[in-house]
Amino acid sequence: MKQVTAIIRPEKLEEVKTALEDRGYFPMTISEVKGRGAQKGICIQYRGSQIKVDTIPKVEIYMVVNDEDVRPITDTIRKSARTGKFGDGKIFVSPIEEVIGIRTDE
Amino acid sequence: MKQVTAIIRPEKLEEVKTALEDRGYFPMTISEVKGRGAQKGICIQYRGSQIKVDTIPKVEIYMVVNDEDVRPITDTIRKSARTGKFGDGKIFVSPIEEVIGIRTDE
Amino acid sequence: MKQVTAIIRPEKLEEVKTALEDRGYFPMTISEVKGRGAQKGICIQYRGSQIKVDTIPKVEIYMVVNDEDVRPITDTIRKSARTGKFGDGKIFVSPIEEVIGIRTDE
Amino acid sequence: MPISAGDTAFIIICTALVMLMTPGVGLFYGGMVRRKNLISMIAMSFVSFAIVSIQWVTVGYTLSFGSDIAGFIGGLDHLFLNGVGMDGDGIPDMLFMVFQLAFAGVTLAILTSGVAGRIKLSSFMVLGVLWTTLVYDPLAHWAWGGGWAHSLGALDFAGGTVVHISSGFGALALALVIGNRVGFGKYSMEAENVPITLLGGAMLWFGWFAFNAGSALAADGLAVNALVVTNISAASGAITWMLASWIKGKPSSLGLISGAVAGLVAITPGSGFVGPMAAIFIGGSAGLLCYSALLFRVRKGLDESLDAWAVHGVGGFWGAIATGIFATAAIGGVNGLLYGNPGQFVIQLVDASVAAIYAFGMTYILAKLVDKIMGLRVTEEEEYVGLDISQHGESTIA
Amino acid sequence: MPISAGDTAFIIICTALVMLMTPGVGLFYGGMVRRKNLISMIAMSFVSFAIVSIQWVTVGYTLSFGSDIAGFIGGLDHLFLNGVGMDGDGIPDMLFMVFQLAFAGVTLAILTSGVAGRIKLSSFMVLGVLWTTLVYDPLAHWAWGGGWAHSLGALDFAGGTVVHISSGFGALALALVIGNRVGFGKYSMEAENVPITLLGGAMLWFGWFAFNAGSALAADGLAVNALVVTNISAASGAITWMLASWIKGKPSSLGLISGAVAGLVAITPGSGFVGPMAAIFIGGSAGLLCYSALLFRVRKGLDESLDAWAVHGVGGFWGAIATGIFATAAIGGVNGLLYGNPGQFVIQLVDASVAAIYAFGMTYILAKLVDKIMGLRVTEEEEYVGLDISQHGESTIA
Amino acid sequence: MPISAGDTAFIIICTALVMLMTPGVGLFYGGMVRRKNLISMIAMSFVSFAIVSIQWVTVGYTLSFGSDIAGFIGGLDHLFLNGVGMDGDGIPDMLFMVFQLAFAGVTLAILTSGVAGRIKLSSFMVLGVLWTTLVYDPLAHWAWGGGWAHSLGALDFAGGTVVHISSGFGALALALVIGNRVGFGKYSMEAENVPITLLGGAMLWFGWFAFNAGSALAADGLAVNALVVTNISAASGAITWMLASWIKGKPSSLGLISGAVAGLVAITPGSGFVGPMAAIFIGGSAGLLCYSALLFRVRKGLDESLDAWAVHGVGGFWGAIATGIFATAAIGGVNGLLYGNPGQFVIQLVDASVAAIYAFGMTYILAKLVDKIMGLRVTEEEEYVGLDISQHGESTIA
Ligand SMILES: Nc1ncnc2c1ncn2[C@@H]1O[C@H](COP(=O)(O)OP(=O)(O)O)[C@@H](O)[C@H]1O
Ligand SMILES: Nc1ncnc2c1ncn2[C@@H]1O[C@H](COP(=O)(O)OP(=O)(O)O)[C@@H](O)[C@H]1O
Ligand SMILES: Nc1ncnc2c1ncn2[C@@H]1O[C@H](COP(=O)(O)OP(=O)(O)O)[C@@H](O)[C@H]1O
Repeated sequence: MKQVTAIIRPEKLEEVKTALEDRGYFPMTISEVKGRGAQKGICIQYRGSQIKVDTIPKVEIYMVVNDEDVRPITDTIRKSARTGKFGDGKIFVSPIEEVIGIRTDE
Repeated sequence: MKQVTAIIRPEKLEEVKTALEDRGYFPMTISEVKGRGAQKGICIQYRGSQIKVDTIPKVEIYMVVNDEDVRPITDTIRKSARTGKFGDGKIFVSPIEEVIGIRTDE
Repeated sequence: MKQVTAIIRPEKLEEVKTALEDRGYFPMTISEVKGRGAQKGICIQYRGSQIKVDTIPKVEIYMVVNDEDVRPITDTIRKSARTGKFGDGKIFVSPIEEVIGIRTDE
Repeated sequence: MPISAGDTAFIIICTALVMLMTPGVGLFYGGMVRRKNLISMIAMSFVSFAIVSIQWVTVGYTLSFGSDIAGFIGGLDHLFLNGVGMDGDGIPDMLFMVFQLAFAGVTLAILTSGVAGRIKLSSFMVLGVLWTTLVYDPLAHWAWGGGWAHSLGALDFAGGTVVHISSGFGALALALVIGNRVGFGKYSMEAENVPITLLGGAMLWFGWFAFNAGSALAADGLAVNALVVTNISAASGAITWMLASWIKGKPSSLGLISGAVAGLVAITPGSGFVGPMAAIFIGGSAGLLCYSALLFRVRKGLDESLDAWAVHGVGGFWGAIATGIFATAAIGGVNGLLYGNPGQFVIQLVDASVAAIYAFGMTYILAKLVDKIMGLRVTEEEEYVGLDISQHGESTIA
Repeated sequence: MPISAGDTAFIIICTALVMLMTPGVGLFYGGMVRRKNLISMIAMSFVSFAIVSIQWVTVGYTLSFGSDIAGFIGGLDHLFLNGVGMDGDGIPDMLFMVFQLAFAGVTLAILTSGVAGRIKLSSFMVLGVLWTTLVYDPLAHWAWGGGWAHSLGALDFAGGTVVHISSGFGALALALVIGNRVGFGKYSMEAENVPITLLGGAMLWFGWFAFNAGSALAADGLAVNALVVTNISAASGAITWMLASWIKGKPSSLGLISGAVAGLVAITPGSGFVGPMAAIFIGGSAGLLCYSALLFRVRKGLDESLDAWAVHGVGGFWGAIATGIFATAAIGGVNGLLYGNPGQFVIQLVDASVAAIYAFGMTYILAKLVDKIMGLRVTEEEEYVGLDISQHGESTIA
Repeated sequence: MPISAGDTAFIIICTALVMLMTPGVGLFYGGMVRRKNLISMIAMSFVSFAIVSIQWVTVGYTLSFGSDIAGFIGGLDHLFLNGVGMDGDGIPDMLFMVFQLAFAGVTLAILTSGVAGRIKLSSFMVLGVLWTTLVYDPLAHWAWGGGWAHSLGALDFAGGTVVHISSGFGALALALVIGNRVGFGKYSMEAENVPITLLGGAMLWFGWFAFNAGSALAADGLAVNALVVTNISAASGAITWMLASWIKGKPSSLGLISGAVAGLVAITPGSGFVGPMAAIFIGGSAGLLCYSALLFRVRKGLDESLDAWAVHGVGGFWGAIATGIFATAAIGGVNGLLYGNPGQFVIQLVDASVAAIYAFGMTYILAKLVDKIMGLRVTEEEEYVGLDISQHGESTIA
């Protein structure tokens, strides 16, 4: 199985959740993070010279899914999370070796 | 080594921590997350028709451990975190390639 | 690619960020966590007998990077995050199979 | 007596300060519940204040302060504020009315704590109207509107019986009817936002000055006495509860602020009757007593969730009795046990007991009734996700 | 009339309470924006209060209350508080001055909501000084300083027109000039810290008692009437807005508190003229009306971000008219439509309309001007990272 | 003079408002420390208020206001409030007592900032009792109880010396004895909850109106003057500090609110003696001066953690001197340097200097003493996990 982790704009969370829901992907874990991207986060021109680089609030979503679901999920996230502006975020795919339910016995 | 990540009910955190402690497993990292599970989170019947699906607060614990500790740890978590009700949570096991201590030189 | 995850002292975050910046490593995701380490977190001697073990605030940073960048990054983090005292933290390295940008098409 | 600008200024401002206690109660309790019910606790305090505000100016005031019917309830002569005007005796009648409104509002807000995290908003609103009308209003009439307790000579300067015994024992009944929270006793339900509770506690301490001092209805020496003993009792209760909890573990700030509230509750009925040194004792013992009541409640496995019973019920009861012990004619014109008037002690005991029984019994009946008709409690799923989402469609970030 | 200690005590304390409304506005709005702008919203309320404090004691007071020039503006006779002394008529002149200062401060703070999350701090400071001087001060003069509205007999007891129509319609103009937030309508910008908004709302409700009652400038029956109707209207508005939003979904606590504010706004101009039962109606309809205005605003895709227009603008307008309907000579000496004086209704309509048009138009011009000279809006990048970081170099944890 | 209802109303309410400053201090400082010490900071403000409340009604009041002994301390005639009654001169004696109690409480709360995040709760409680008794009480006696400073003619209207110099220089001594926080200067210890600090700051600004205006002990023109100059000075300080920090980087909201507090501190001693235009200057220069003091403190590598010294110590000192410069007989009956009375300036300088030296020296001795006997500082491990957990067994979520 795979873990799909997406860092998105906080404002896009509802849209992404709904888009995933519509395609039948429900389970997910969400957390609030801060981040900066390849553009060194955001550069704010300050008083001509000073450049302030800082991290800004993001939302991290991750979903542990079957291998074949990775592609449709990443596609859905990309479509629903995109604004075309800097800071749209990233998706990472990593391996999961086992998933265990706590309530049910496996 | 492996990373064991468990998503549990916030109310069960103390119990899980104590159960792990009792078995000698101390190191862990905890964060607050929100999530929804396979049951599409929780469905609240609202005014007959409307169905509200939303994410609810969870606690995520992860522990990076030796391979042989994975089983006892997941067993301990499952026992201590279970209520038998929906929303008890999930455990994910993923690979870790290296662990480096910051204080000590390796 | 690899994910380098570091758990550090909150007070060291600025220093670590700056040190990474100076070496050209910008993208990262930061979250607030709580944790306890191998020393069973911190033991507070309380009224002679009672021993309180608890988790304390930490900051988690993770960076998804090319394999060859893992070493310089972990070295940088270790140097900038170290105080030599208990609780300096840990770094974990785990595999990432794919990275997808949301804004750009791949 | 014509309208006095000084007294009127005083009671107008006191009204505002007492009003602030209602959201104060919301924050105080909000910090003690799990985050998923934080908004709900605060919102219920506002809902309480809003519905009581309308109830009071339509029927509540006249039921409490209308001409006495059989010592039990007020008549309907002031229905819709009929005959309540801008003139009066020292202060405008209308001002007395609105000052009393603020008391009724905060009392209902205290009651919400017994059902934290599991009551349906709609049912609470119905119950709230009924409760204020059938529990609060009669009690207010008994003590202050010319009812039997008043005739008997029972002393309740600022509402130890009317406000605190009523809400404390009411919350107990309510908790029994609605039942424990799912998982109560099995897993931790610790306070998740202590700073908010401390802020709410600060608002309570602040507003209580107006609550007690304003009950003199004039800016005079009696009001000042009330102010002084109120603060002393709060401080004393804060210290004893903190020290007692220190012996058992750490001196939590929750203990400190709960002790302060216990001290404030306990001095309320006697604040116009007892002196400063008695207040040290009354508050200090309230801290210990209410803390013991809390431990007792926990041992019994009863989820009277935020200890309105232990703090307001027990504290109010102790305060009523303490008034009968420490009252001194030099301050409020009546002596208590210590000053050679054991009769007052008996009167206080009777008054407090009847009030406690009535509040408990009537609340029990009303809660059962509402439960039968529309269901008091949310579904297990709604409780699980929390009242913020399930009742208000809102949530606190993170 | 010599200085009255009672009245002076009253207005001093009222001034403090009204002052607290300014940070109250900051918290109220701060909870409604995304976390990255939370500090900015609160800070702007403090900045508003600070700059208006200085503006008022130098030029603002005299422009508002100096001797009348053509019904439009006050003369410069009180420049730098010249001639404003420690004596006066019932209360010291200086006290009237500072009580009015608190009104001017909170008004500017309300205005910030229209440009939440996208205004440059420096430009806001410049705009703030201009706006207070050229919008607020004239309106205050018209209504209270002997200007044309005053001469016409328009009634505005505590600032429905001066404070609420001005800031509500001003915010609308400002929002039009500065434009919608990036992504507005495309993604959710929901309130991220409801408890803070509720706390701010509590501070507003609390301070409003002083705002309206204090406007009697004496601790008398009229002040008490204002106090009573203020609370009733707030409660009524809270209930109707909550119920209306319940029909459409969940009864959010934001709806509850917004309704309370709507009720508070609507009763403001009439609080010294209408009675308690009228207040139930005025507040209740304000809840429904302002909620509809909000829905209308959203449908139009207009990012008047935190609904100063819907709540303060529309609520203030309704309040002005309602005063013309429900005013009764028994309370404030003037009758309205219902009591056989349709002329008053017309006057109110004229006054409110002119104020709305002036506030909108003048704010529009000033905003355009500042925009031309120094740019009103932050860069897109600054907006994206949030004003906390980009304007203040600070951020809220987590 | 009989009891005046107006004055009594005024001072009762002022007492409540000043009391609210103590938790205000707790929140103000709580937001500035790392989250792990947030609860501790707020809790220490409540602890301060609680222990001072008891200390004051037993021994503190009489040490401050008992009959003078050698110009240094009050006699024990009012031990346990003996002879402090419900009547008095304008206001009840008891009211003066409790108004002063609120001052003593908030002063100790300010002192906690110097040892933020590293003091043992138990040691703080012991130190607190000693400090109030041996530092605060004498200083209050000197200035207001008939002590030498009073005889000398030193002016301190509302406690610039008694409250601010004492706590500011005391905090400095305390910080020197307890030492820097672990890691101070090596890693960032930035404010982690700016909104809480702003809320606390709002409570301070609000309460300060009562602090200064109430110090007139009557609702009269003098109180109004104090109210007006207080607000002006706060606004002016907020603006200058903000602008100064703007030049060096971003105009932080912390700078804004710190500047406001600096302005409030600086106007405190002169609020009954100087006029509005002087207040613009006094507050404005306080903003710059205190900000410089802060930068100086940081450069020196001294962990006087939350700048009580820079803001209250330096601000209070400047305020004392400024009173000697700008006082005008037209307001408070005494002229300062500018009005041709250089002697007053010298007196102010002497008074402030002696107070600063005494507060610093005596605090140093007391801190050393407590440190020797029971240890002032928590262990390094306790400091590392934070005082919330280690001292109170509580923590803020997330
Ligand atoms: N290599 C990476 N490792 C960890 N997190 C990353 C990485 N790249 C991006 N992120 C996360 O994704 C967020 C958005 O990335 P991106 O769209 O590149 O940001 P930006 O445009 O703000 O620089 C970042 O704020 C960060 O949290
Ligand atoms: N496939 C998954 N990927 C990521 N997170 C998951 C997944 N399944 C469950 N979770 C997390 O575990 C929590 C509990 O899961 P589960 O017990 O299935 O929840 P529920 O009963 O609430 O639907 C979820 O709220 C979510 O945070
Ligand atoms: N094996 C592990 N698994 C997960 N998290 C860990 C592990 N070891 C350490 N951590 C995290 O790193 C933090 C610091 O670890 P360490 O320096 O060993 O802590 P301490 O000295 O406080 O015991 C812990 O608080 C925890 O969050």
